[in-house]
Amino acid sequence: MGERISRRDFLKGLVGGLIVGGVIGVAGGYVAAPGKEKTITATKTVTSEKTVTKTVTAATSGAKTVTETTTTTVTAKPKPREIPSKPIKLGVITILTGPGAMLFDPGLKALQMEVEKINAQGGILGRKIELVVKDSGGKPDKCIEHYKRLVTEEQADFITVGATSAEACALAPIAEESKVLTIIQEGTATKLFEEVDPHPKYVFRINNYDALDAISHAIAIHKAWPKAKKFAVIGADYVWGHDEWNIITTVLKKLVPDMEIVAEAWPPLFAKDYSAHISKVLAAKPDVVELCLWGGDLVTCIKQGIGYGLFKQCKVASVTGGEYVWGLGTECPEGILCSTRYYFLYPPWDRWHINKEFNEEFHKRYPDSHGGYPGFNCNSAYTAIHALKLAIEKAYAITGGWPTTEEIIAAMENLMVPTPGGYRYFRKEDHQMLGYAVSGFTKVSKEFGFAILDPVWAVPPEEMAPPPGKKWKEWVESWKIE
Amino acid sequence: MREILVTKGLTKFFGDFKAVDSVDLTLYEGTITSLVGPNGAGKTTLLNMISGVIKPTRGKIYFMNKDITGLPPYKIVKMGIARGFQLPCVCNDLTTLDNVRIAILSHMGKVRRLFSLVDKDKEVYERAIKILKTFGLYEKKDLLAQDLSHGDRKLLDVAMAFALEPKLILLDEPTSGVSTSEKSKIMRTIEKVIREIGITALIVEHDMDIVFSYSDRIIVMHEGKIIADGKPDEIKSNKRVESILLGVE
Amino acid sequence: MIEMTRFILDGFFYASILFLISSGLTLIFSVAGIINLAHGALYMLGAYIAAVLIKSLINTPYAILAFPIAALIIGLIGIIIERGFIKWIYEREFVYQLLLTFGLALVLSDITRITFGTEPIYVTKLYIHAGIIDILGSPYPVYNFIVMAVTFLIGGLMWFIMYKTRAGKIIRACALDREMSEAIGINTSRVFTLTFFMGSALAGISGALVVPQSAAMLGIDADALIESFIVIVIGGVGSIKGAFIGSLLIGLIRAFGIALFPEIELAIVYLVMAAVLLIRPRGLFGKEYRVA
Amino acid sequence: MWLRGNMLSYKTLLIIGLLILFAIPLLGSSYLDFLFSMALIYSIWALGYNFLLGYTGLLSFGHGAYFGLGAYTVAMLVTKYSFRPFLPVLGIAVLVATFFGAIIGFLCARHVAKYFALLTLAFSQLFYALTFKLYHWTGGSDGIVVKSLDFFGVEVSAIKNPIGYYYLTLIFFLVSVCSGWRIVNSPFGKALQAIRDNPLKAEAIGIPVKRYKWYAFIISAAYSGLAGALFAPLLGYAYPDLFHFSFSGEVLFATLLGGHRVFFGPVIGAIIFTIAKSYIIATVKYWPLVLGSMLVITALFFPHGIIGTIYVVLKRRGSKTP
Repeated sequence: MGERISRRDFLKGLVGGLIVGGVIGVAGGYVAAPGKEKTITATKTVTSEKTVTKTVTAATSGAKTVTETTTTTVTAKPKPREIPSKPIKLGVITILTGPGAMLFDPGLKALQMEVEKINAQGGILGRKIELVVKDSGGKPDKCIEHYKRLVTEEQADFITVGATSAEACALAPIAEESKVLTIIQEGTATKLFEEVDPHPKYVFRINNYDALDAISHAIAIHKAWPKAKKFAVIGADYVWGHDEWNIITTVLKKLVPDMEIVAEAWPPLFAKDYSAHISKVLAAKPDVVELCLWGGDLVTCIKQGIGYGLFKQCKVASVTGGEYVWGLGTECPEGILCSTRYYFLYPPWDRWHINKEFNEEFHKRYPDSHGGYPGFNCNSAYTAIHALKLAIEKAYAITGGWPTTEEIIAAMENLMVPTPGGYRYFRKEDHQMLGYAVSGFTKVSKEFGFAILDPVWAVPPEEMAPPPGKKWKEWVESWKIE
Repeated sequence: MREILVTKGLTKFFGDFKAVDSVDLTLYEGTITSLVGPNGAGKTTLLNMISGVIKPTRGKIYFMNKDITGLPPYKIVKMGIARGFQLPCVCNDLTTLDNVRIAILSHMGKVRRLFSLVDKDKEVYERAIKILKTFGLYEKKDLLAQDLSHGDRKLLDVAMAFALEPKLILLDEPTSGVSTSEKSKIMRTIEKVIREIGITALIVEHDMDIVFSYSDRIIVMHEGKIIADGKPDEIKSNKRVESILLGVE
Repeated sequence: MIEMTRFILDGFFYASILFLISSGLTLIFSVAGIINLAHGALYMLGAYIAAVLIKSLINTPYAILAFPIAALIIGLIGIIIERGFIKWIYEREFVYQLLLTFGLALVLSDITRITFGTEPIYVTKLYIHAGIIDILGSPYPVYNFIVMAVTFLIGGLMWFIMYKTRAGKIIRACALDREMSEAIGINTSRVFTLTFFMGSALAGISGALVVPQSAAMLGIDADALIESFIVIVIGGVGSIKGAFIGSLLIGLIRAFGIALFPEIELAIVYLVMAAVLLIRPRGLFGKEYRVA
Repeated sequence: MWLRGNMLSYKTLLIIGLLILFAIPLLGSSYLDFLFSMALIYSIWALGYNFLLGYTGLLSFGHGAYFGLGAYTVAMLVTKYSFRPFLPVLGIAVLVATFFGAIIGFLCARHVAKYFALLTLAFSQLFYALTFKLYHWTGGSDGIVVKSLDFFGVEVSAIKNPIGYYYLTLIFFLVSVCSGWRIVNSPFGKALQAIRDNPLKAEAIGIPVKRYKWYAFIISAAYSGLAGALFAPLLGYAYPDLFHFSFSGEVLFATLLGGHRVFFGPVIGAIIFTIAKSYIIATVKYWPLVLGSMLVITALFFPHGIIGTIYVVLKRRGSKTP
């Protein structure tokens, strides 16, 4: 009996709650936000810029106008803001669990290494850097959760992200909204700056994105085997694999009008057996077989390729190759054309001391990390932290005080950064960093105990990067080749 | 008397074991018939076939001149055959009240209702209370079925069958596993109810004294066949039956 | 012609891997009635252990010992799992068994990550040194044959144990009817432990056998689990024979699928599964069970 | 029954809970808004899931499928076909989820316990593979962005306006809880419980067991779809992992954590789970280890779940003092 009464009341309560909810929902949701904005603009005059931009991140709509007012007041203010004493909090979201971890673990190591070095030299403008590392496990929901937590709860000043394409694309809009300088190292979906976030303000990306990899690789293939006509692919059966192959073939068609695709095999991601695929590809007797695979998949495929005489029967190229073939040790077949975003031996150590020092220190610290030498994610980690340092110092030189996020961004656009992989710069229009892509033929090296790229040559950005605002396809189509 | 249930050559094989062997059985309206026989005589199997729990290998079942052979149990129930089980078969995590109520709701065809609260349904509640009172379970109506005594669980099982207001009710040893003192009590309750509503009943029972006390007619099964069928005193005087029943008891 | 033979060979090869992975799962299910979600993790752990052992023994003839050792270790872990955790919840609703093994899977795979690092471990040497022979004028790795042979050996051994030995009879008795076999004085709890040992050892050995021709890396656990699920759903849950036929079916269909319509490889196993389920809801060799 | 004597506290608890939920945004942290929106969505999902697990006794290990379908339908409609009105989009999403739930439910409902679990798992993985495969259309592993929706002329975007979206979620949450409460206490709900406890008896009192299992499956698929449909705009993203069985495992855990035999078990369990998970992942290095151990501990020592245990305790006390 009594129970029934309580139930009725419970329902009443909920129905009541419903109505209230509706009211508050609309009111709280769509009316409160502007109210917040007012309070902030009020407090602005008294509080320092930093806190303002921070509170703004908590605010929702209307925040934009606020930051604008703040920046204007900054330029108006004659006396520069003094440098805060507390350390810089750099949020790091990366992947440390699951199959993706092998890519990002070395990157994190490199980042910690560089941060320690910078801190040892007194940090950035005397401010030490403090890393707050979060593991997203490659899942967009966790990634976003971490990001929001870093921005609001843990008050991170800047955030750098090593992520999957999905995470990067999911994150970008939120990053723009929360107005925190976000440097995406990895997360190289072509669509990030082509569709998802075409006019980035707070988001920067370091690594060459997929289209760049593919275009540079295609050019390399053509340079390596100008006479090759019949092409085949073994590619991981997901967006990345298909996209890369699509771009490569588009470019090759441009360069070799009478090229033909003789076979395609699409093993799923993380497949353990490629024998059937290799058999199929071999059956088509191609000149060049492209392996659109990465990590363990690539190694496994090459290994099984040896068993199937793949490398005796045709030329083989791999769009990512570079550092993964290390996994094969001295068993690696020679003469595979591998491309990569950064190669630890390029620019040559004797001609580029940054690369030399970076490699030697990394090797000293982490001899048993992936091959013992830094990969492209290590380079991007180095680049991220040093680009930030340079930008802050540059902005400081101009304003004479601790710069706001907007000022740092301004300084970062078109910023030229000396990285282990040579000079790289952020393109102003789309915040994409551009640098050399490296290609070369595998050659087993007793000294390193695995196959290195030798000879190795670089494809300059001008050759592989579509001009800002232009989609890669239009650009490639527009090539004039006589 | 009109015949309510007729089976023709009803047979069930389990593998090559004949559980029930071409049984021709006819039940008449308003009578209480007892089905007796040693273990493995095929009594329960027969009940299972009539109530549709298992499908006969051969033979036909007619209920009020309609062929119900091989219909799924819930359809047979809708036609008016309810049954109680040998081991008390109730919904353990529901209260006694709810157990009866769900049976009533199902009988009234209300189970499809998605958003009406059971507790708000006065009519069902009254009916349930009435049934619970007749079976002396009213005091225990808010206990979970799993907390009831064995005897009460058997009663609840039977009560749920009655809640379906069947024309024919099949009871499988309603007093098994119950102390002798309770036995007669339970049986008396059941008989009382049956007589009141005047429905037909087929009851499987071991305890002959009880059987003789209430039955209008007794059917004796042995090794899947009906070996005797008649009024209690006829059966009493039947030597063969005696030997068989004694042989096992 | 050459292609044909190769595709068939590839099919058999993949089938044998599938069988190795799925047989352990289905064995445990058929006897102890547990869906062991940690099976994939055990497989991965086995791969890692084998990889490390082979790497360290690669230049000695003892490298071959890596396989039985890995199997043994994983088998022991299986015993620990059964004795330590699952034993307590046989009687409980099976949702808890699922939750438990799910948790154990998470724990095991994370332990793997913590102990062996995020870096994949490759043992290319063994695969290459096993040699390459010539079939109809095109090279083929000997290692694949080794794997197939071992699979047949193991399959045969399982058949022998199950149908020719006393232990097998007892195990099958338990699989058929737990109460009954307890009634006739079989120590079922020991049988279950034995089963878990065998099932886990199978997971271990399959992981170990896969390593030389692929790699020990994080994430292979989930895939292995799913694949074996599909195999046993097709073959009929809890039937070793079913697992065998199921893997063969998938292996071959996949091989030809890759050859003929590469685009649907990813989906092909699921399509096979759907087809089988529509025709035979209980899988090819699934046992009868009461629905209500 | 057990409520006697605790009735008052029961009522107050409910009201306090409601007040807390309404007050969350006043804390002014967009992280908390996000987290609790997520929690409420999980809560809706667990609620729907429990129609199967708790009330029908069917364990699905593939409920990510319907969640994902809801999410992807929204993503597709909004981004691919730029169809933005909030309620219609939501409606369609739920319909799609329900539709597939009906098909798969029909195929699975004739199976019991473990076979049922295996099949649902396999089917959800099928969806996973398909989303991966049809990347031209679904965006594959790169997932698909969800642009902002339109609620009677007002822009609905969890990214631009977390607070507004939180209250929107809250409303749907309350609606789900109300309807859910009614369903489990309706004749239909009782019938499901009868099936759970004793299918044989249920059939014997005239309930078509298989069909009702199917109905239950469809209903829970619908709720899951709603949850998914709310999830996509919250994240501004939909991605294939939603279909993966490990994601389905999360709702199972959330449900059991709260206790699947109690109506409010899954509801509160999901909220606790979401917050705990977020905290653990953010602060613990070996979070899969910790999460896994949590599962193991729950399975071994808390068969009733948190809320369930509390209820049991209350019940004992209640029965001591009638």
